[in-house]
Amino acid sequence: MFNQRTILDVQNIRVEFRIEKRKTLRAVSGVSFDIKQGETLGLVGESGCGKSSVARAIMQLPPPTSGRVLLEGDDLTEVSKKQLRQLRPKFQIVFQDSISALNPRQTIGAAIAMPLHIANNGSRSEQKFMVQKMMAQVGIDPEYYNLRPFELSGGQCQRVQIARALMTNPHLLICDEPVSSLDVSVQAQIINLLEDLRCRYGLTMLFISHDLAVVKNVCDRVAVMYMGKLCEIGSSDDLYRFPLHPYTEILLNAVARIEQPRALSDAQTDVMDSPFPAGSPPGCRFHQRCNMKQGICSETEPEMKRVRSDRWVACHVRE
Amino acid sequence: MLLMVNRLRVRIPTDRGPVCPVDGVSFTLERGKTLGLVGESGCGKTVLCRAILGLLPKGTMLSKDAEIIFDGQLLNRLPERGLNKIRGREVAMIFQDPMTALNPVMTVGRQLSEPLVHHLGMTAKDAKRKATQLMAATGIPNAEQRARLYPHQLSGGLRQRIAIAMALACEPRLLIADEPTTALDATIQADILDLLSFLHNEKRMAMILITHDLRMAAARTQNIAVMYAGKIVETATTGELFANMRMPYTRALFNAIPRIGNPTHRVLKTIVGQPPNPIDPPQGCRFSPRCLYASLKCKAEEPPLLPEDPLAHRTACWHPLT
Amino acid sequence: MAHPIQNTESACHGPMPLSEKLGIGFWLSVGWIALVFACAIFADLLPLAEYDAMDWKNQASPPGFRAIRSDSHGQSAITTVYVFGTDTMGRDILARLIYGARISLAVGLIAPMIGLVIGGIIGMLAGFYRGRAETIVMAIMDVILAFPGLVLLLAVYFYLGPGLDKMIFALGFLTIPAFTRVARANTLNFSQRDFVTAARALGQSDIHILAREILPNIVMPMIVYALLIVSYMIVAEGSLSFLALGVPPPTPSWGGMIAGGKEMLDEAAHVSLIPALVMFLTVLSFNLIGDAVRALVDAREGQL
Amino acid sequence: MFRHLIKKFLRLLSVLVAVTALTFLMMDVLPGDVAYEIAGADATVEGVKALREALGLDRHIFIRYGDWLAGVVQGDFGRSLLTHEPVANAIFACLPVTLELMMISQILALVLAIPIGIISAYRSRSGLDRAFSATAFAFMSAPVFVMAMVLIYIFALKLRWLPATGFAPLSEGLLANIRSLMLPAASLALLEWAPLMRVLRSDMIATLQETFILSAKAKGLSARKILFDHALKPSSFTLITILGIHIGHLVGGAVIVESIFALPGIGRLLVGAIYSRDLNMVQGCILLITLGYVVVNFLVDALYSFLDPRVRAQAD
Repeated sequence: MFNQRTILDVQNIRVEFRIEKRKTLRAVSGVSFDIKQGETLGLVGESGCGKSSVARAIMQLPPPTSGRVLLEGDDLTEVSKKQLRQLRPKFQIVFQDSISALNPRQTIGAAIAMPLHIANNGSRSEQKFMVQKMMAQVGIDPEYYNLRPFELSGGQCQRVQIARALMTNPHLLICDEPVSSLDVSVQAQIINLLEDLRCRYGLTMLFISHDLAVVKNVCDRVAVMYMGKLCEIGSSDDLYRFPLHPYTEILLNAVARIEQPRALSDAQTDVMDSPFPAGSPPGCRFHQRCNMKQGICSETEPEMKRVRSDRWVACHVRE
Repeated sequence: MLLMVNRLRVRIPTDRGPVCPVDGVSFTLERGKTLGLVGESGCGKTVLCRAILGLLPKGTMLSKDAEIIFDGQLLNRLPERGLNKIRGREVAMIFQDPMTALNPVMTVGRQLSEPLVHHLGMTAKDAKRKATQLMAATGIPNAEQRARLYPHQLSGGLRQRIAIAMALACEPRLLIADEPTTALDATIQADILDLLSFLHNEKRMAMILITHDLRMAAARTQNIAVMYAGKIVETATTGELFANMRMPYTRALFNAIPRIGNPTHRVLKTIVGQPPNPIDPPQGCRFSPRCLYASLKCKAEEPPLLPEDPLAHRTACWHPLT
Repeated sequence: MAHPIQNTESACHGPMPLSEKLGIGFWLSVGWIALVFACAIFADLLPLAEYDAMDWKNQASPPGFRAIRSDSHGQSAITTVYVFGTDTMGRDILARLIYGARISLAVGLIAPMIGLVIGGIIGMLAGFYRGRAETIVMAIMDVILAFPGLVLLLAVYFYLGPGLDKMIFALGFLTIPAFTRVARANTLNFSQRDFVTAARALGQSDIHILAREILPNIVMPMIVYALLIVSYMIVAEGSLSFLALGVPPPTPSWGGMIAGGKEMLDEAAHVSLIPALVMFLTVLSFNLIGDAVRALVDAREGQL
Repeated sequence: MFRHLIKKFLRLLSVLVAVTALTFLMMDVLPGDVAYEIAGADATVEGVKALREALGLDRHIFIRYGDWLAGVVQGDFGRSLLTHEPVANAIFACLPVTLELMMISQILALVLAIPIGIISAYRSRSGLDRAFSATAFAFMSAPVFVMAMVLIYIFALKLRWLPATGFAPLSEGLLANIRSLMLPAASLALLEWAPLMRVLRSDMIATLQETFILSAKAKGLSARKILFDHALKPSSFTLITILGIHIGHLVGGAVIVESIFALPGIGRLLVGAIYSRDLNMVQGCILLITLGYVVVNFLVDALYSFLDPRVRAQAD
């Protein structure tokens, strides 16, 4: 189906933030995956699991603490600052909060023109023409060129962000929860827009979301993340139909359970105090919430293992 | 009838002219039943619910002929003192984000015992004991220790459980839950919803569940009212509504939801355009600019919510679907 | 629109129509400041007595006093009207007030500019680059803040001698930490927003990000803050002059004039109280203007 | 928690050292020194030189600062170069006046600021709120010397209720003591209540729009309970910060009030010492003033973590 060229290869990245002198917060601890050309990879997980940190680590904003990020063979963590800036047009990002992602004092025309401005591409009127062409493509009235972000709705701001990212003709587009803060009707519009652009530009995408249904609609492959680590990765059909990792199962169940009430059970998932990985306990990060845990789960951390051709899972029980 | 709201219009003055986030809404709620109030952000569902308890900001005006009748009492004519006897005692409320809805500088135990002391006249000591029981009843382990913690020391799910325990402290007859799970993770959403369903059945209280998620409303309510741009556009029992969506907006909203069973890269059905500007709502049917079935009549005349019978399947549409 | 409802709710607490918002107090203040400015600028053209001419016969004469004296030839009598009276040395209070306005306005307007520019730049760089440099810079600012300002002013007075320029410089220096803090806090706030990340992701250079993305966002809050500092500076200049540490005599300054009437407060209160009133009105006007502009900008920022 | 406070304390200690070092340096570069002052106008160059050597002024500035610092650590602040009186004695003679002035004025300011701030926030945008706001602006705009002159004019010269100047120590009776401080304290308080009131009001208005206030209203609590139990505590942070800054600067900033009312406080002592280049005395005063500033800052910080459990959590 795909041309098997690898666009993005993420190898064992870790992201740590120093909160205080001696305390570090491990947002991402050893995550690896790759994305082939034309493919959309979904990254799902609950809030605080580190999925946005992965996105920012790939963008090198800030770079990961360790590990490698290869974009079409160039190691972004190794290249010089200058080279990195030259490579930047090739990989772009769309943020969740479009209000924060657009400069309130800049017209949306200027925002979308920024990539051209940086590249010193074309005269002022040429730039305006290119911007308005792009605006039409992402479904914003080109007449809005001189409006400011607060004059637009959330959905329209999201379109502006997408337009800005696409101005550089990126080979990889990272979407960090692009539809999470939008209403259902607008959410569907943006998803369709992304699908449309993917076909038209042959975009390769990393699509981050906490919404399993959205991910299923958009992504060819899905990676599930929990507390800074990947639990499993596989093609979306396979993974949704046969979840292997108990956490994936819980996530999928939760979606169903919203529509299917059930009696209260004693095993509730949310009664833990801290949703953040404070100090990682030994063993599998999920074992405290897992209802299939065995002795080994609280002792050694499971490695990512291949189950079938395109299916990997990190679980002692299900591998 | 436990709650009857008639001809409610809320007017808020702004610097760009007055807006009516709720514009002529009537509905009823029977004892012990759950009503789902569904709509996108800005449709007026939150304002509607705050209006019931008189919790809107200063300067807000309700229409003169509006009636909010709770158990025979006309709430919108009640003075503040009278309302304070109802709030928290007869009608309680849960908010969307439990982090901001709890006082950050007060222990959760103390916040929980406040309504007990205030409404039930308990001593501080009794209230403290009762608060711990309430926490345990909402599924919080180690309630006694956790009562001494501050909201930021608890996870989102636990915070929302505290908020629920606080709302149910005086066993109200009506619970208004404003998007109680929107700020929570999916796995926790289901737990909180199960807890609410359980408590609703056990205490036999009525509930208004505000949500933007039609699927959630389908599973958790007996009646549904769909709101668009300040008006109720369709209302029916839940079973009837989902079996038979008549208003094009309801159906479009339902179809726009991405489904987990969909194949990848399927094009979603969308509603074109944006929700209307509250300052300058469109003429006629407010959905008509976005509606695929809109006729000239839709754009000129506002459709009434028919039939009159409050228990029937009612639609505000000139061309209801069949 | 994420939550238009909540927007409108907060809006009904906040902004009102512009004309109503600014209010009569604002326009009266603008009028007063304009008058003070006009007087200060055109002082030389106004038909005023010399500010340092002493009329020994009419010391501390009350407002509206008509002094009749013969001219140099001892022939025709000249009537001089002291609109605001004379001070303890028989000098015309009105003339001194108007020339004194020059000092107050010069200090009030130039000193905050020094803080605004230097503090603004330091604060922006500290907030943008963070790290050790930021810690050191902010520690230095803490020391300056903790340092009793009066001691510095005295030191400048004794070391460099009295003088308007030196005083402005010293007062301006003392405002740097406050401006640094405001600039840093605002920069910090904006550089954490995603639009800065997005600009970086596009390969925008730091200098461009600072100048094009951050600066336009922090300029308004900084100017508003500078407006609020103006009245502080006028008061500070007044205090120094009151302690006889301001501009050297006989150059008039409001603080010095107030101090000058201190000893005769009981007999000739107007010598102190008239300059006090003028100073009060000026400070009040700057305060009201600053506050109105702040409210306006806040309301506008709220939309952004 | 304690680690945090210790860290803060160390940081403030370094501020203390930096400020005194800076003063030392500044006094050193000032033209003229105490030797001229002591020797008088008709002293010979040799005489002054000998005096400088006797006073140890010819040594390098770093050595002198080191000596001074070592002395301070042992509790010895040195002697006045002018009068040979121990600096500590002079300071402790003046300190009670300044402290008393500070205390009375701050209490007065808070007594005005807190109730008015709460009422204004609760009735925000009402006529009452506007009236209070306008009054606050008026008081904020009167420089302290203007305020002092007006108060003296009204209460001392015209009404003759209170003494215009001078200080009556406690030994002359509490009433006389308080009467003598009433006008100076009032001039400070009338100036300071206004900004305090305004920050309390605006923070309180912000707090009253929070969801947790709505949630408290939904519980049926009375306005009084909501204001005092729920809104006041989280709205008082800026108030405390500003109060801290005021108090911190007051020790050194009361110079004008002290000189108008002829109060023998620290401010006057310091100005006198600077005039006469009495380095040791200046150093002592600066040390005390900075110490006051630092201690108040430290207390404000401690108060923060007492009031806000979130700050406590960060510190842990």
